[in-house]
Amino acid sequence: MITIAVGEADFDVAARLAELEAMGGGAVASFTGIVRGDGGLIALELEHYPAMTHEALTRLAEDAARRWPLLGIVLIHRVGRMAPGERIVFVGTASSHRAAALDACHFLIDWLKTEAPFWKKEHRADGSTWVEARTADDAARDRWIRD
Amino acid sequence: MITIAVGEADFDVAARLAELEAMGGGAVASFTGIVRGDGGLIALELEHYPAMTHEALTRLAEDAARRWPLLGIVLIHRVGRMAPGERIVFVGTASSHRAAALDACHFLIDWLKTEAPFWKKEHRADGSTWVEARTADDAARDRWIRD
Amino acid sequence: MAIDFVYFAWVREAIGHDAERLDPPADALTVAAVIDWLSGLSDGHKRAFFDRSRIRAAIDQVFAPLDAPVAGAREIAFFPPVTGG
Amino acid sequence: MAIDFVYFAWVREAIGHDAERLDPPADALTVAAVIDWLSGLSDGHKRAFFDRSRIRAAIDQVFAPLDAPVAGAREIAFFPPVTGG
Repeated sequence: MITIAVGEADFDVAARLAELEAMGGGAVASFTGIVRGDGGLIALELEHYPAMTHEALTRLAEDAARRWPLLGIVLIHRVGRMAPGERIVFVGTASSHRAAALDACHFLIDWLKTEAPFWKKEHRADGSTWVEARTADDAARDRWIRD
Repeated sequence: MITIAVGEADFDVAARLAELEAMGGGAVASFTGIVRGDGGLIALELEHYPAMTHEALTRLAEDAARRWPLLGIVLIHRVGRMAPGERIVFVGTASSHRAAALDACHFLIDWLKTEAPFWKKEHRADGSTWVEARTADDAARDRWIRD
Repeated sequence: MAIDFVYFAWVREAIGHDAERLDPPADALTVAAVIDWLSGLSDGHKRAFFDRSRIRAAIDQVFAPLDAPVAGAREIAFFPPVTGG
Repeated sequence: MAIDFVYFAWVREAIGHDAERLDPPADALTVAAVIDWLSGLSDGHKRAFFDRSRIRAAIDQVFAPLDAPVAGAREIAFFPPVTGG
């Protein structure tokens, strides 16, 4: 079961985890990303490429499902304007093996950060800036590249 | 913030995640273990060493807090009798760094499986058996041992 | 043949709009060649594509390197390195 | 000096009760020596400790290897390898 959701609304983490817990695997892992209020951040704005996003996230989930024995994958990414403390992104996995659930979850958030068409803009009192991509994120992704 | 809970009651994953999300770190990881109904399992019974359990879990959490920059750790382990589909264990971590949250979560569940005084008994229609420790769990734990 | 160009993030802001249908010259065979041509269209396009190392592209919704051929493309997107998650 | 012994899982089931206060001989200096002495107390104790490789111990609520000294111990626990999580 692959569930992909992209939209402006907040999402119900408990409901998504309950779906994954109900899959019978015994192991559920999750990662949630939340807007940080560092440096006087007022709001974070998430832009995406609507025609591409869903397909890119689906390919990502299918890749994870090929690498690990997973029973369920949930990928949720919000777009639009968010305040500090709001959830941006959720990755959830279910498996019969705890390492598979945890590793796949880690893989998915690492790849999502570098391979899905989202862009963040930070709004502060003194202006707005687009977030620069981090080489550390590329390095985190490359850790998963196999020969 | 370290939260340890051991008891017979089920726990509220959403409430625990909300606490971790509220810590301002931006990254929350979780692992939930659920009773599997494999091989006609009717119930799983969890015994523990009450005088030792809380302290063992606290030491485990403190060890994780030394290894990774964590803002919050939640460890919940149920004891008593549970049916397939019920939650047994929950590990949650909050950090400013997604890798720290995810790695610490993985570390905590690996160590909890081999270093905390819990014992599982499986009840089936044809009798009851104590679960044998798995060498794979020891290997998963040893992955985290540093010189 | 006309191609739908779509722009995101500061590429979009520099160009001043989020999409346009244009007909690049027949000798613009790669993404990079198309960028060269687009850069001449306006000051905004020039600014958007000034630092090529910060430009990423997708052809028909699939990431493509700048040396990818554009033959047959219906939609080409330009944007900075992604920063989601 | 009297020590509180506590048992868990199949160790407890084999012995037939979950705790007992006993006074091991002064020459039982290690966990292993205490196990040798306990094994002679009853058929249940003998069964519980028959396969030493499957026995784990804790002294005063801290895991201890079988060659650990027991001097000063107030509580010694015996149990199989843990299987929580």
